Amino acid sequence: MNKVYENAEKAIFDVMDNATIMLGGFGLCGIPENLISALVKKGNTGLTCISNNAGVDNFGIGLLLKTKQVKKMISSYVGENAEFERQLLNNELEVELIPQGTLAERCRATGAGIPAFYTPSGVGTEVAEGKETRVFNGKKYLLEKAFDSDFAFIKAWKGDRMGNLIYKGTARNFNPMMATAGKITIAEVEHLVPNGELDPNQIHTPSIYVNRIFEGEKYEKRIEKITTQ
Amino acid sequence: MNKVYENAEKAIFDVMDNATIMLGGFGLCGIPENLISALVKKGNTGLTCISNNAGVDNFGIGLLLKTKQVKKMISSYVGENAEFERQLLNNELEVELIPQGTLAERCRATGAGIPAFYTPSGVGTEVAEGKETRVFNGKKYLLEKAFDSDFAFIKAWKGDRMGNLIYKGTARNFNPMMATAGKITIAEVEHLVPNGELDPNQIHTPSIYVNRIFEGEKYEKRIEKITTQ
Amino acid sequence: MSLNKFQIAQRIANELKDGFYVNLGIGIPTLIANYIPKQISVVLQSENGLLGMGPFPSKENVDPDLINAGKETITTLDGSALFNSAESFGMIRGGRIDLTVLGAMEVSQSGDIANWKIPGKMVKGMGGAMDLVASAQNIIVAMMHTNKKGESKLLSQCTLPITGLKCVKKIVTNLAVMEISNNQFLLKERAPGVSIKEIINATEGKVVVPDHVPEMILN
Amino acid sequence: MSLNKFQIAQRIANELKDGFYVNLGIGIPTLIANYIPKQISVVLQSENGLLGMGPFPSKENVDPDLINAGKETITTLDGSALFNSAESFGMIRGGRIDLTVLGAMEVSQSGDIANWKIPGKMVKGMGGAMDLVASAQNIIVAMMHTNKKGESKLLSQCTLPITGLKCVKKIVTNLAVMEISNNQFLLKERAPGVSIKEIINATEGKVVVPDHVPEMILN
Repeated sequence: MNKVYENAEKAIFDVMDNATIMLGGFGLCGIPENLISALVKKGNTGLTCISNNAGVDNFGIGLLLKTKQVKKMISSYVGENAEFERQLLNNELEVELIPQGTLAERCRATGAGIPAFYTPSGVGTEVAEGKETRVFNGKKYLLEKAFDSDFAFIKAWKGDRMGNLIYKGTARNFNPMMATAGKITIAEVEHLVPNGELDPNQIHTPSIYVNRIFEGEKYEKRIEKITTQ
Repeated sequence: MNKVYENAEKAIFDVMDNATIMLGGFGLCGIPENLISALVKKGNTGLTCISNNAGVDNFGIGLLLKTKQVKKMISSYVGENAEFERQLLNNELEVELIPQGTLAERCRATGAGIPAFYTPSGVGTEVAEGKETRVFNGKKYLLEKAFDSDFAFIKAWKGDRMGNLIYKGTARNFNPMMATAGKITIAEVEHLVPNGELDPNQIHTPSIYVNRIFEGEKYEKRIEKITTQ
Repeated sequence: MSLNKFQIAQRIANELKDGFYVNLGIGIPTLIANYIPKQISVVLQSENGLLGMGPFPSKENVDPDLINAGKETITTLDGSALFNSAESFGMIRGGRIDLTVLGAMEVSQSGDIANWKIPGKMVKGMGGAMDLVASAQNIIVAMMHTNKKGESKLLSQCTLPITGLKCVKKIVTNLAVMEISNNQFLLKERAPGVSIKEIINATEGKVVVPDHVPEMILN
Repeated sequence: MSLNKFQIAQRIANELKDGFYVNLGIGIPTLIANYIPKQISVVLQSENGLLGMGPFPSKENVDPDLINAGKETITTLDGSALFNSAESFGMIRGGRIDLTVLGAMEVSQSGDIANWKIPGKMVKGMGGAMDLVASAQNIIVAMMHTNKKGESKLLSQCTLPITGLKCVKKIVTNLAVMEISNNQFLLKERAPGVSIKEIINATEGKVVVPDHVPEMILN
């Protein structure tokens, strides 16, 4: 069994135009930097990206927007990105906005074989338009459905050769659910370690979800808002 | 903020007759031994217990069956218990059997504010009787609902005074989901440690779910089937 | 004299109780962390995956892998826990957050809140706001009583697209503390030196004024 | 000569491929772990919360906190991962298990399986079986061809309450390897020395016999 790839480029060899890709991260925290760079280089177009945010102008998914590789963003919050705004206003980009908790739960449902679930989030709002509502115990809920995603691009702190992953800090965010939800899940890690080095009690993403893994060449880890005491 | 109780007896002071209680554990592994003993001593009757299994004749939930405190068991597998069988055949005990994955997911849904979800498990079987079925992407699914549970009795390996929990080995099983699902969640731990001793990255159950915590007096940890090489 | 945003935060801090798990939105709500009474202990949730949010780091301790929902660098505390986004919103929807404080563009007298979208302007998204307002048992809105044009933000009905229905329990503004009660704004407290008339004039929705309306106490 | 249960396990082990994640049910399926070809690596899932199930422990290493779904003490391996029951059945329902092997009381020619309940007898419960059969892409049943009374367990229709509909892909018994194909049992292999007639006689459901039915090869 070999899941280890030499680098991002090799790991994304079969990504096709018009693919749907989930990308982990919250803001610029915990994003798959090397996979994004490789995807820019590979140049696939017509992509649908499922990601909580859309990066900033010169980093993260912003890089894929600049090269106009993205057809549609499915996100909960897309501020902080002038190029994004320009494309959106010019109808060069589709955007679907989803409440953050619903986005997270839909990713989880996808990986957990749950085709649909009910949630209170968005009841009575624009988000509810066209969706089934249903009352349970006197409270209204919306029916939300799982995604269908060709790939998941994941960033973890440490990973072993089998694909077990451990995240650090709030860089965990959407990565674990998305890892379960890709038809092909590709993980980049800061430290690729031998099997047996990670404590089985502390694995955040079990290896079964990870199809490919590689150690990222470098991590810039740009910070959006450096705040200090 | 004080969540720390002296012992099991004090922690269950407000359990009432006819309460619904979730109990963690798989077989005898990871069961809340001290809470069960205290409940036997307290003597509440008419209990509904939600637990994957029903213990053995002289241990685990079996102790509550012997004292006839249990009105109903909601479980996935209830073998290995002669007294259980006797009560069941004499109609002294109600039993609701649920597929294990559905049981786990219903516990999770309860804690996660998801009132209902669709699952493929049990389609076309007795389990589907009286339940809504629905087709998503050409496959049939059943609608399953969250539970309503007054208490959750949880066993963890380590816990801090705020209520953060870490489990060990396969003693984790149903404990984390049930911890999220009790209106009042009471955790017993082998080692109660000061806040700050547990690595925030390695917490399995965040403190927000735990209302009360105590260090168990002793742990017998009986093994159902000792198998060695 | 109407309150500034720091004083609004200070007033809301009085609502905190020992042992509360609290989610503070971006803007005025974030400031509340500075006014938590010393004798109580509360746990701050950051919905990107942290319970037990600590203060900003020293320069040497800035960690790009540790940010809050406003994308600011932060720290953890003894007893903190980190988790993924599904778990985070699970605890939110599951009703485990004791108090949620949010900013708003409009609040209606039935407790509807609008705080995510202005038609005609670039829409950035609702982030976690719709999940928070749909689930929290106890929501306080922190905002200015009127907008930059001087128009009331406390309305009989929201004019902007709403974030959630009938969810706000209490509003603390620069002028007053109001509670939602029977489809009305129940005036509970006034800012020091602010008259009841001033508050009524600044409120488009229906205000109920009890016999006694004390001035706010800011500790 | 019909196979014993060890040989059935041995035959099914040939179905394993390098890199497979496998769930082995209680009974004959459990024995398969002893016959995994040396040149491949497979990962065993135990649905109570472990990927990478190792062998039974030595006496000194027995750990009550480490058991398999059959409640037997076990060990972990390098690369193992532990998780909770919701995660475990998430990966099962999510279709991440490459091969599931289960015992059965009955299998129908349409691939229905019955293995959890006998009316009139004490019902112990379905455990994880219904989740496994509802979700797995690749299910092999390991069982004896006939029950203790000599009655066929490969039927045109199940007589017992079913565990799952149209889910079994392949059946390996003491007499034969069968595949479910067009609502029929397609005979793929015979046990060494067992005649086609013997197999047909032991099968109540409809059997399709191709021109060539090789003997099983047990490595």
